[in-house]
Amino acid sequence: MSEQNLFEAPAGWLKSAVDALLSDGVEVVAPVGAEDGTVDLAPVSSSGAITLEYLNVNQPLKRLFFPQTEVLIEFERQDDGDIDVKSQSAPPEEEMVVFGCRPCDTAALDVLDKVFAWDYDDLRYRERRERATIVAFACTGPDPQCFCVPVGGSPHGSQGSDVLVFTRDDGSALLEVNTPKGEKLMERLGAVARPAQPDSGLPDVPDIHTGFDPEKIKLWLDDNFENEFWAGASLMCVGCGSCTYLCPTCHCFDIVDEGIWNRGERRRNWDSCSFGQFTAHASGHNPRPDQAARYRQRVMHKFKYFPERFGLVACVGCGRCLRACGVGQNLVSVLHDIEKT
Amino acid sequence: MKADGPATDALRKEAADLLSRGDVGVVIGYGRQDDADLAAPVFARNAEDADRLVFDDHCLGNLAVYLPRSEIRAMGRAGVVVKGCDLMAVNVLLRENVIKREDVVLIGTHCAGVGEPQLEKCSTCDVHSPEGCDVVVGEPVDQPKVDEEQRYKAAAEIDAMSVEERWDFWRSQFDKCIRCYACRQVCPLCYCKRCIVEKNIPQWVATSAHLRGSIAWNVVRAFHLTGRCVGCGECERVCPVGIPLGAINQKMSRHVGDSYGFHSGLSADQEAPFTVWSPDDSDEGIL
Amino acid sequence: MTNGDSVRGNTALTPLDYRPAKMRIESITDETSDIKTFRLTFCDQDQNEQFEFRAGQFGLYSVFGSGEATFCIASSPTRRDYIECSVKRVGRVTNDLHECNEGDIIGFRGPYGNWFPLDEMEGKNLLFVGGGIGLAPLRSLIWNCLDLRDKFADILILYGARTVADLVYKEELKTWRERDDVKTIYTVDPGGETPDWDGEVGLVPVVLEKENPSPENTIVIACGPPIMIKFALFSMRKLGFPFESVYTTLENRMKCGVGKCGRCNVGNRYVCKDGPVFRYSDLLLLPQEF
Amino acid sequence: MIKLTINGNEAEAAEGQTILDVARELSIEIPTLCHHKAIPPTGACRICVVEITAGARPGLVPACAYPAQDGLEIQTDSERVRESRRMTLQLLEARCPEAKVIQEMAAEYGALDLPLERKDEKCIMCGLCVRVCKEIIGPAATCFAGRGPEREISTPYKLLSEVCIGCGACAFVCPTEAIDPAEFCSIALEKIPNEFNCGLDSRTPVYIPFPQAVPNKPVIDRENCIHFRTGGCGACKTVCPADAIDYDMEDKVVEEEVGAIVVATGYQLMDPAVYEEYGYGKYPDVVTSMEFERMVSASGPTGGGLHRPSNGELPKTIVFLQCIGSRQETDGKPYCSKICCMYTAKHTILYKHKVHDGQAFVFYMDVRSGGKNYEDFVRRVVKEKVATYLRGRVSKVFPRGGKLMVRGADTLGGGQVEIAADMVVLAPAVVPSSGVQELAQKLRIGYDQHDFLLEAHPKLRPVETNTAGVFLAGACHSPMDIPESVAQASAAASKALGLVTHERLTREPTIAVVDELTCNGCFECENVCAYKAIERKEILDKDGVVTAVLAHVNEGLCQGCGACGVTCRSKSLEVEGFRDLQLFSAISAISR
Amino acid sequence: MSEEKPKKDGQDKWEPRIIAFLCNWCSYAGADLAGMSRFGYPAPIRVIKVPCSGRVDPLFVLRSFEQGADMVLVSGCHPGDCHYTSGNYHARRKLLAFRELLTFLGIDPRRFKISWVSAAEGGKWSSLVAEVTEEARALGPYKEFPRSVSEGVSDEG
Ligand SMILES: Cc1cc2nc3c(=O)[nH]c(=O)nc-3n(C[C@H](O)[C@H](O)[C@H](O)COP(=O)(O)OP(=O)(O)OC[C@H]3O[C@@H](n4cnc5c(N)ncnc54)[C@H](O)[C@@H]3O)c2cc1C
Ligand SMILES: Cc1cc2nc3c(=O)[nH]c(=O)nc-3n(C[C@H](O)[C@H](O)[C@H](O)COP(=O)(O)OP(=O)(O)OC[C@H]3O[C@@H](n4cnc5c(N)ncnc54)[C@H](O)[C@@H]3O)c2cc1C
Ligand code: SF4
Ligand code: SF4
Ligand code: SF4
Ligand code: SF4
Ligand code: SF4
Ligand code: SF4
Repeated sequence: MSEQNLFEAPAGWLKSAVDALLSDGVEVVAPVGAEDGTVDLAPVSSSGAITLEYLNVNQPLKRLFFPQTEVLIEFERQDDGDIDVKSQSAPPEEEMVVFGCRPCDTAALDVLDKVFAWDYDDLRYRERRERATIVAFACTGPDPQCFCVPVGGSPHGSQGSDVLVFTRDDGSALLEVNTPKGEKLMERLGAVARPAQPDSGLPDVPDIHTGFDPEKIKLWLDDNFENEFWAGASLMCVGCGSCTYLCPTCHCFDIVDEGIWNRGERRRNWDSCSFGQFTAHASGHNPRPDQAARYRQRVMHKFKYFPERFGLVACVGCGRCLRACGVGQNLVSVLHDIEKT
Repeated sequence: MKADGPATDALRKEAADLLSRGDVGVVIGYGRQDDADLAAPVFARNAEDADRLVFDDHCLGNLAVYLPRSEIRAMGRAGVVVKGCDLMAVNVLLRENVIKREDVVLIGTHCAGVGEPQLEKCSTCDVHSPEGCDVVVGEPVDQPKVDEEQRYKAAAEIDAMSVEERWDFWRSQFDKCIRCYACRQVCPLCYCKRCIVEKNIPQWVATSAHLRGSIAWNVVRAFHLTGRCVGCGECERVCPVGIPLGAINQKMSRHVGDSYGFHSGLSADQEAPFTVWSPDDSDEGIL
Repeated sequence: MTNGDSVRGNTALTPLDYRPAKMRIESITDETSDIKTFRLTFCDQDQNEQFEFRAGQFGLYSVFGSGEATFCIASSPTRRDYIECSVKRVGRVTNDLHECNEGDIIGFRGPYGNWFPLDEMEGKNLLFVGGGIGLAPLRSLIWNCLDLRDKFADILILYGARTVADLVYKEELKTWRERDDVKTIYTVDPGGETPDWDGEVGLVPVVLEKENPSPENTIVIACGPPIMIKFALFSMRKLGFPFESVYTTLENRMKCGVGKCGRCNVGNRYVCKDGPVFRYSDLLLLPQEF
Repeated sequence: MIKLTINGNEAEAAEGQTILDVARELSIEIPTLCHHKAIPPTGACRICVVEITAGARPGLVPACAYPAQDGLEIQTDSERVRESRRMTLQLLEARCPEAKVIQEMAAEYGALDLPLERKDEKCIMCGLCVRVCKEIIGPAATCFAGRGPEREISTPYKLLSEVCIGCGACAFVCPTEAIDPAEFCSIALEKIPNEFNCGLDSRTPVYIPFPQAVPNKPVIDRENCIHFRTGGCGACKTVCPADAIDYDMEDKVVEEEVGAIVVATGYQLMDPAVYEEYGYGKYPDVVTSMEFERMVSASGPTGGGLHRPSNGELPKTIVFLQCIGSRQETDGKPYCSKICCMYTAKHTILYKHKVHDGQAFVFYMDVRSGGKNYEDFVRRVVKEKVATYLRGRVSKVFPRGGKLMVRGADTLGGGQVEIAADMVVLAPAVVPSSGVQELAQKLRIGYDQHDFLLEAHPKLRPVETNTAGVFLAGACHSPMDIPESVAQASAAASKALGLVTHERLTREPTIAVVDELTCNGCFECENVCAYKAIERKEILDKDGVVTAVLAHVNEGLCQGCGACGVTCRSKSLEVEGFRDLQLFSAISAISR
Repeated sequence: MSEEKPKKDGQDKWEPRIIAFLCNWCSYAGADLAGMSRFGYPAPIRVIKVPCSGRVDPLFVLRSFEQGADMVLVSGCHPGDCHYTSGNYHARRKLLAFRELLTFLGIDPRRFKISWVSAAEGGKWSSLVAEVTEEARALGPYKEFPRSVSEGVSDEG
């Protein structure tokens, strides 16, 4: 990587950048507002659709690389009884630039990268990752549900992003380039941003008020697989998939076939460890028979199993699960409770 | 910290009494969590726990959803805090043999409406004071006259569109669905041991979160609640992608209301409209 | 933990795009009323020649349009011209597989997972304890060992099922019995016998204790319904077998087979990658979630 | 024990028995008039006199009042006795020429036609009525009034009685039918029409429903019973020697578990009054075939006598009208009632038996006489000129000069005909018994648009219904005559027996099955099953504790319609042969 | 779209796929009668026999659209005539409510027909089929509805 990793962009830089990329035939994904006030990442065809008014995008970044449903293979039965099997077509050649995700979501890509490349390299995931350049926007105003710091992140964390953007109040921005991909992008955007003075200071990192110690929590988890605590902590959980589906690191999936009489496709769909049928066997036996076991799995997986296996906590503190849970289950309170015991 | 609602003290006392007398093994009520807008459920197992209970306008959830759960049943008789609207769900659970009346103690709350701003359903609520509970706490609330039309407003707005417009509208809505089934899990009436979407012989509903699967899912959910939905609005409230599920429920409630004079949840011994028939049912639209 | 850690599985299939190889059903054998054994060959001759696996590994078999399901490879790695799997009819895929005819084409991904520690077993006495369809993974290993018979000391096969009708691989049971280099004990649960049943009557653990095999220099490989395994292990403890020399397999539900779909884990171990073969002493250290 | 002889027969009597009691036990007939077993005897009318020939002072004594004594020898029919009775009867006959019993007795004893001045009365002044009212019923509504020849039975001051409860006991005990409480009771007393006789006569509130009733025992009609209406009376209880009347008995709902049900609720006739042109209900001489049937029946209200209801005269000309409401698409029943042609032919014959010189006409549309020997029967009626058959419809029946004019078309003879008839008999359409819809719904069996019950298959399963175990017999299925009803009944009975005598049921394999792993026990399916085939099954754990109550399909009842499975949200119920997977496959295959 | 491809047998006219669920006792018999009486009815109708209209799960309608139907018809016995006494009454409630729901969601109600045809109404059946087929032709292929498999590309959510 070259020395120069900080760039300065004037107000309106985003519009110019997006327009430039679009005219180059690059697919641009950026935050777009919906009628109900939520903001989500979506492909845009002009810079006009982009909004900057959001704490974080509603749905996690993961779905760009690990979509909620995707075709794995297609098959068709031939008249002679043979079956024609095709792999999923590769993603488009053209590049994709993603603007606007937050540092917590990009940090989550580390978790996904680990899983999808573990031993067997998930081809489609890798292809999608490779074609994407990620331009994250540093957090300016985290809310009380955000807790990236205790899990090793920061509102200014650059983990997982190719470029990290610090937007100033006047609309101008500092762009921090973190990867060769980011460099390439900056080259391409040449006119939009100029190299910044090394001393053009970054804004202050906003405070995150929530704190806990994942190490301590892991120590407790190590000894407390069997504990009354889980039954109590999970009582209110109704076992939906909101928290897992919105979680940027959750990656469980299901594989199903769909089709008509002679043709069909095999799909990969998001799945959730919260669901009662997730691990159920044909005999009726279920290794995780109740919500307590399932909720325990969620916490254990993030704060014990994953760190043991891959060396990092599988939670980036985005706070989505806290916000999304319809019944008020609060991961942080649960962690605090664990810490206290 | 928000101020406790006026019913809170009475509620705590009743719950503590029930628990200390051993009348119930658990009282399911609302508690407060930091500054959250939502009062999360509290499962009080003893008299001290009862002090965690509150009742105020943050008590959005419908706690009837917990009654069928085996974990709760295992605790013995369950006391449950119900607003008038929640009680309607309890009635359906009773009718459908999911719970037995003697296994629950209904702690009703007079409720002037919840939510900030107040939930839409509360503005058309005609059960501010629950009837048929074992205990009722709080100050009785005036029951304003309810405008029937207002109750079905969300559905009426969509009904006013053309078929094509409706299709566009719903397609864009269902496209958002991530199939998290929060709408199902939070619905007190979606208590199936195995939901139809989990049945794979045959696969009734494609589990994929594509438009086809999500249409099927939302159609199934709405249809399975037709004639049963009590309009508690929980599904719409929890949908993480903001699909206006309430409008669909309203539409179907209105249909069974207009066609069969049926309004779900009014009592535990109504016969569900899809289990009975009349020779006089309309033949309109049949060739 | 297990040998699976030291010797990685056949990773020839990376990178992974979930596309199965096509296999043709060569023959179908009815084992019991709800179990059939399928003999399969790759449609692509090259794959037939290249394909290698080890006893204990599994694959994901698919009926196109119906889905994928996990079965162990029930044939021996020493028989290179086909693979076999035995399938119990329980759900969507297994139903549809049972509906298939000879000549039909199905999909296969694999082999996945770890295998039985053949090296460790060399020179030792082998005790196979099987119940019901649990004989399927054992069968692969049994034939494997029989084909390399001189490498092992005494071999004892103890196999039980609920009733005579529930015994699988009936022809092979006979073949094994007729061999004089293997000892076999077959048993059915009390009440499950027929008039001409000449085997034992009694639950596997009971018969095991009665037989009282010596733990000396012996490796036990046990597969079967969880409840049988549980009691068989009790008996083994009684008989003095160290848990380090007992192996079994787990069958947690899985979708991908390659450690991504997230449902087969037992603690931080993945049945699809760290298993399905587990040393019993290792299993005891894991959360009991299987 | 008292020993005595009656007419030479030795008899034993208990203390307190009268000679009459003993004689009746021996089946020795002694006529009585003023005696009623419920009322202490007085021996007033002296009809029951018998002669004591030995054992006491010889002479005539009233048998009803004279106690049985040891050693008595009695003659009940000696010349002396007959003479005495004759004299008594002569007087009574002269006084009460209207009383039928007296007339008959007088005839028997040769006491008729004596040159005595006759009064126009029925009452023999026995006073039974007065006594029953006072001594048994209680109100004492009646009394003797006047003296000597003026003496009569009346109410005090001859006013309408306020105390009379209208029980009719007086009329009941009166030997000569001389008293009618309706004449003096202040309560308006209505005759209770005898349903069995189509209301052509009346009956008492306690009555045997019809001659062949099974069991042949009386019933009390609570609605009309005085006891149930006023709490008084109790006459029947007092008089019943078997003490069988128990007013505290309640109607009971009897629940029986049965393996089969045969429905044989039959038919009724449509009310012909809806066709004003025939004048039924307006002119008394227009009757239905059923009424006619009762009139000519020996056990009927007229004892078999055929009279014009309007004036009691013999109907010399009678017209039978067929197809009243049958085979009428527009304002009647479109079907043929099937039995009318044959019973009308029978009626014409019966008519001819009663009125030898009478003339019978039959207006018909077609004569439908399919059936063994049926055509011969009708041929005979026509050939032997029992009746004149006119093909055509009657447009109007109207009175003229004491006759009923029947105007109709004779389509074969051509032209209008008009017959001056004394009586007109209508053959109304046969319709199912009322209430059959309710019954069918209860039994979950089908019925057609006319409410006739539906068989499972017209050719192959004619007496079975779609509900297993329910069978049909007789006219509830469709109009049919007795032989056909009996044939069906036999078939139904053997089907039913076939069902209940087997250890195992055979059934169609296409029935619903429940997946107990997923059934929620909501029992929405139970409600929709038209056959009540869904049962509640308790699932027990190994300690016998009920852990769940789940749906279970009664394989014998399920008909495989599939309504339950559609209603079941969790898809825990499927019909074999029409499983969801099968239908999905069909949809998929057919959509290519 | 596959629907618009010329049919294999050389006809190049697009024909709608109409899936009809007929109850065994009335409508199927009626259709049978139509056949026997040589009333004849247009070919695009594809019949699935069910015991009773009450057996038709409303979700079959959706399934049929998913599998490629351009129109779905459910036909049963006239009210009062049900072989199972009340199956058609149940069907009437459920199917009409279902149509109400589909309509509300913008799923074209003209593509979902319900009819009563008795065993005797061979004539009614054939004219009804002619009528709805004509309507289905006029409506054209049901492109809007997401099918289980579309030609080539899959519809990703
Ligand atoms: C390593 C391994 C080896 C196995 N070997 C064999 C074998 O040799 N022979 C054999 O007959 N079976 C074997 N199984 C079990 C087999 O995978 C399941 O029975 C099969 O996947 C069911 O698929 P289905 O589509 O028919 O069932 P589905 O229709 O998908 O499901 C029916 C029921 O089975 C449950 N189920 C789904 N997948 C599994 C699963 N993987 N394990 C347990 N329950 C499941 C579901 O929760 C559901 O309740 C093995 C499983 C594992 C993990
Ligand atoms: C005027 C006339 C003359 C006839 N003459 C002849 C003749 O000569 N020869 C001949 O073969 N046929 C004759 N018939 C026809 C004959 O009456 C019928 O064929 C026969 O009565 C049919 O018998 P059934 O047992 O089916 O019905 P029914 O005789 O009608 O008996 C039905 C019984 O069911 C009872 N019932 C009805 N509803 C219920 C209920 N809900 N619960 C319990 N009980 C109920 C009724 O009270 C009745 O007792 C004549 C008919 C008429 C009208
Ligand atoms: S924690 Fe909340 S969001 Fe997550 S599964 Fe439970 S109820 Fe659903
Ligand atoms: S567990 Fe919750 S806070 Fe952590 S990354 Fe997932 S959604 Fe965000
Ligand atoms: S809650 Fe919303 S997103 Fe989740 S399944 Fe229901 S409708 Fe879809
Ligand atoms: S959607 Fe239907 S099947 Fe699923 S849980 Fe709700 S009611 Fe049950
Ligand atoms: S409707 Fe379904 S879930 Fe309910 S009782 Fe019947 S079978 Fe069980
Ligand atoms: S299929 Fe279901 S509804 Fe129909 S008869 Fe059988 S149990 Fe009853």
